[in-house]
Amino acid sequence: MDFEAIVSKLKERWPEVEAPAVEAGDRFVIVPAEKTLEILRFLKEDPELCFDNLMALAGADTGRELWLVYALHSFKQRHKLLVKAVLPREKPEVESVAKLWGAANFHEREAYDLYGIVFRNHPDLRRLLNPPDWAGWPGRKDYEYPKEYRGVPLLRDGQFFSDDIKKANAEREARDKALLSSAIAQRPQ
Amino acid sequence: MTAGTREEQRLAHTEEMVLSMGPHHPSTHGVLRLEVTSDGEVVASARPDVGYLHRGIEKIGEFLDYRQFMPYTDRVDYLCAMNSNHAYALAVEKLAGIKPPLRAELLRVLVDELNRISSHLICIGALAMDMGAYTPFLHGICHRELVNDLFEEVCGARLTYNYVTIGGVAYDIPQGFIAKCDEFAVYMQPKMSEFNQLITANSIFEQRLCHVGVISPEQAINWGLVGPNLRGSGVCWDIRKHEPYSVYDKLQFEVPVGDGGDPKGSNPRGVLGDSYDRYLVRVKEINESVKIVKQVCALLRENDKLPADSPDRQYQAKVPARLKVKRGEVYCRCENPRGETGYYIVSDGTEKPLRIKIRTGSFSAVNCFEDVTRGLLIGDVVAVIGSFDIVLPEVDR
Amino acid sequence: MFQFFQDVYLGVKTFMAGMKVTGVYFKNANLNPKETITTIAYDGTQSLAQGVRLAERFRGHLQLDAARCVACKACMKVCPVDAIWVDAERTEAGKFRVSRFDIDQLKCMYCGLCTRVCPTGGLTMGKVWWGATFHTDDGTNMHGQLRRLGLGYYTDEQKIEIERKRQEAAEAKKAAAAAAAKKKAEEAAAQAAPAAPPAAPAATDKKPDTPPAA
Amino acid sequence: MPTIYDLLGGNSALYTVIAVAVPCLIVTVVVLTVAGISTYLERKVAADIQRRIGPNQCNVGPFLGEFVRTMVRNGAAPRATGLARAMASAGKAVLPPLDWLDKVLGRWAPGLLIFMADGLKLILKEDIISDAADKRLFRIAPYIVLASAFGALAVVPFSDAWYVADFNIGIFYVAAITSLEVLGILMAGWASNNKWALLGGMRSAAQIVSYEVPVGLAIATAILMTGTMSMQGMTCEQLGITRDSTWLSDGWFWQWNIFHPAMFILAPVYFLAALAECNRTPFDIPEAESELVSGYHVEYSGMRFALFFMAEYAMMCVTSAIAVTLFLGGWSTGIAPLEHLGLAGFEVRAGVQVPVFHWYGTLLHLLFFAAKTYGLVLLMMWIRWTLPRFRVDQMMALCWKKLIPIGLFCLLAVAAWMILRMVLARQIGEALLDRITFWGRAAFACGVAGWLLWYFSRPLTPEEEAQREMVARASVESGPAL
Repeated sequence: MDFEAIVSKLKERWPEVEAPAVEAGDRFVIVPAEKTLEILRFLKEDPELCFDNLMALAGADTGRELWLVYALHSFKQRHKLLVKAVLPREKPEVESVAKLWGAANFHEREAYDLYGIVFRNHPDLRRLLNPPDWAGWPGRKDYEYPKEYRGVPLLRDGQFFSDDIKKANAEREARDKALLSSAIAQRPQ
Repeated sequence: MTAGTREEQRLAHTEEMVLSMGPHHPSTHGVLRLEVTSDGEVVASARPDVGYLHRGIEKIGEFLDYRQFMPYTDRVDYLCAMNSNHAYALAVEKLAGIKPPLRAELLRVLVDELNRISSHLICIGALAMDMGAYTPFLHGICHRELVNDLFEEVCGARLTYNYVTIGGVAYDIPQGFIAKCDEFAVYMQPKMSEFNQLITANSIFEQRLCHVGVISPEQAINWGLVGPNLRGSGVCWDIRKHEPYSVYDKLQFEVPVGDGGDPKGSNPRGVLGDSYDRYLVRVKEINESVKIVKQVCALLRENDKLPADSPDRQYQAKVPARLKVKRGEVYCRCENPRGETGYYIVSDGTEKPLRIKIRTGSFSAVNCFEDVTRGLLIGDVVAVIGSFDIVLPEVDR
Repeated sequence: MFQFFQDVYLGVKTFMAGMKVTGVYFKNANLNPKETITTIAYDGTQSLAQGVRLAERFRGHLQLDAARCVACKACMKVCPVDAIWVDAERTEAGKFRVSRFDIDQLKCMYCGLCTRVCPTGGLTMGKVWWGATFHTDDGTNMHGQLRRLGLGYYTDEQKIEIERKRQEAAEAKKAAAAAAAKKKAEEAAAQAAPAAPPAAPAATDKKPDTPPAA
Repeated sequence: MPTIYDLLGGNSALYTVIAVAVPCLIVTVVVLTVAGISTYLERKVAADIQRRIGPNQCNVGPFLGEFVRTMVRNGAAPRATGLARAMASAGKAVLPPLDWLDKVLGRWAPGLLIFMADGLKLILKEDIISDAADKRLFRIAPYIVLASAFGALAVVPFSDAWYVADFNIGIFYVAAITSLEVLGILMAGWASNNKWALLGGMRSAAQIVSYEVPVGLAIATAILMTGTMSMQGMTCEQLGITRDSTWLSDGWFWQWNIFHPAMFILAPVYFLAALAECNRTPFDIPEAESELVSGYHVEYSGMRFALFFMAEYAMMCVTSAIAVTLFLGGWSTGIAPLEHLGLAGFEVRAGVQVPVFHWYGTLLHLLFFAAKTYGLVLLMMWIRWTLPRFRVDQMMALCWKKLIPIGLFCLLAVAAWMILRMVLARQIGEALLDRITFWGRAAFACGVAGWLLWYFSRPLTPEEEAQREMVARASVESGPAL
């Protein structure tokens, strides 16, 4: 089935599903965050759609809100679909799909780890890539890098030579500017 | 159990022991750590613990423009950097609507397949080394060195190539490169037969891998396994074949699929989807890649005959230095040695992407690890790791 | 029973096959090493490794032909890891020359993007690839060093001198332009026609120390 | 002329001590050196099979030559002491042959002295014992392993006249003493207080104990074959020289045990079991690098680790020597004329006639024994760099379901053959039967040797030839690998 057919099939059950037009890239459908699980279950179990493969599950942060994107694919029907759920930045929660696709397990853990998206009824929702006692959600736009972790200093200014050089050069440039402007000022008439 | 006194029961009571396998263990292929809960030799559960190699490449990508992110895709999977470059370039081109010229596509496919050969050589050699046979690994390294020499000639690097660019490739191939590729293809096939004689046919090796880490097709699809791991379970799905993304639709090659348990097949004593099937799929894919290399060399010879100024003869499309792509998002995937590598890129219309998500083959393999290794022996855990061909930078990114 | 004999037979057969393969390599390694041995002798120094043949496009350490550098800073902008810092200054000829070109070997990842964007081909990746040293005292090797490829600076007096020269040249130009305009106006007046307005002075006064292509 | 026996005043305690201690010392030193050289050979074989160069730095020139040159330089110094001068002159004398040795070894065995460098390194290394370890057991374990390996050397017949001792139950003594090794390994595994080491020790216990059974079967069959338990007796039996044997008739290699069809099947069984007892691939399960990080000696460092290491190689030598004695005719050359050349006469020892040899015959026997033994050691290395490793259960299955049935079958077959032989001898006469078996064995032996030669020196198929050329061209054109 092509994209339009899938969208119409979804719309007749969930009218609030929308498929915005895009300037470039793939089309995608936006589903309400609270209905993610039932829509995805329908997508997986409906014989015509039959999305039996979860290719990827990505969280994203636009700075205003969080996205949760499911990239679905069907081995039987040979069609693909991008499903997007928009979540609020503070206290984002969504139903876990780990029981639909086993592949979702690690993807959801990663999304939780990087973006702090909480997945309800997830088998074990722990941080995946970062240490369990890591602070903050590194994927978000407003995340600033910690200065140290458990007393171990992390990447800081001046760790590399070129950082020092940048500072020195900036100072020297300012000096030159001042110097030359003064030179212009005291130019003999 | 016979009801004895409390003392007897206490003495008869055995405990499970927790082994921390990795991150510095000879055969966890990098820095994978497994929390193995074992009853003697039998593994009750092996929980993977990843993240030791997490460099935040996806986050770094949000601070660089599209052209600058290309070197980082080398580091995502260092065993097949060419394929990683290609996948990223495909995604960006799809988003920006760039059409690379024919010659660039041919060169990309050529280096892809060469890199697939070298990556698979490492995989099957490392699996043999985990099984205790060291010689196949070093023979594989010897063959891989020749591929590295070819890559060094074409792009100057031996591991992190950064050769494929957005809208083409960085350099045209040097003089006499096609002849060398042909020679390598001729060289590789007898070498593989020798390799099979040395290790693949060996009955100890076969016994070690048969009936170990069996994955049924349904499980494989459900766990999102991709590439050789999926095909080893009998699911015939190869993006090069079923969603041709470059000039692959012009090429003839088969998709090797695991045939465990088939008395006439290559794995008569195993079952469908065991480790030996996954291993065999890779061995066969090397031969398929050799075929593809030969065909691409022929196509490149034709391409050389074109006039120097014809659009198909160019190796790089016209791409503005500071690439601005339109607002939108794309999920583009491409067949890598470790299965499909998908790049999900969101663009907000500026020079820099809003989000880059890299979905890799090893990630899903590690995901299903705990369920696959339940009830195996410790030696089998090593076999399963090797047969999944896990590359940790791909998992942690 | 049949299974038993089949297993034994297969085991012996494949064992012999494998022994044949390794045995052939064992023989050849001793009889004609040149064909089989693929590694080179290595003695911890670069002396033996000099025999390594490198490809034409080999990407070694960065090297700069400072004479050809126009200080356009394209490499500095394209470098994904900010390993390059370029600094420019004006010469008497009014051209820009690179006064500082620093590469942080600790950051450089040999991707070669900078050499691709270099307009003059002055920045190349050379054949020098040896980075290891035995200086364990400071714990750094060649990759940990900062490589200075720049040319140094003018002194402040030289800078002021150059700046003054530029200013005067600009003044002279402006004066000449004004004179030319005046002359034209006079000619026009001489032709007893309504005087044309004098052309606006064309000279531009750029800020002295901002490099171009910024 | 007074012998050492008389000098020491007859059968004195001193004589006994010396008579026991000196050969033990000699044997120990020799075998330690051989073990050291084996470590070098292991690396060399691995490198050749894996298309590498292998050890090539630690040659005589840099390693000893520099030392001697320094001595010479010190002697040449203006205010050098007399001792320094003497050493310098000695060094001058040593230098030319050393340079020659360097040239020769550098060509034929580059990096030969690496085992010396290794020994030096391991001795100088810090000896680390983890806090949680059981210190006493941890310290004892390597010595037990080493002792079990060297104890077996007491009864190994190196040559017809050269051996430490010759018990009448020698072979049983060997079986008993070598199986002590498992004790040390278990101790090491347990005392390290490391889970990997513990697993390795347990695996090793199961492995060695169960592989004792095929070894015992093989030994029993050999005893049945030769009718004696003394190692010397077995060798003389396989030598087969009697008073009435002419210079061509007896002492050929097909009179060795292995060329009896049943024993020919049994020999590989014993060899596999021996591999398992020395924890060699494909049975290196106790120290499987890729599974248990390094098995039972994961916690050992420095000299203690070196002891385990040497014990492994000494064990290889011992098991090979026993295999040679049981199956390959011990020290016998296997060429009748040579035997009869060195034959001095016969004397009756413990009721049996044993041949006595001239000194050159003895020397020849020593050379042949060493050659056969080391050939087997090399075979072990060759196998190690070819085969993958068994799994634990498969290893057990191989022992109990394959090797032991085959061994039992061979034991019965040999027993049946003995009875049949007696019956036939009564029927057609001893001499004729002897001739028949003699020539039958000859045919069998030549057939086997011929087949092996054909299999391994078979001309390459054209495909293989093509790929050989390809290797040459590719390695030349693309330059040596970085």
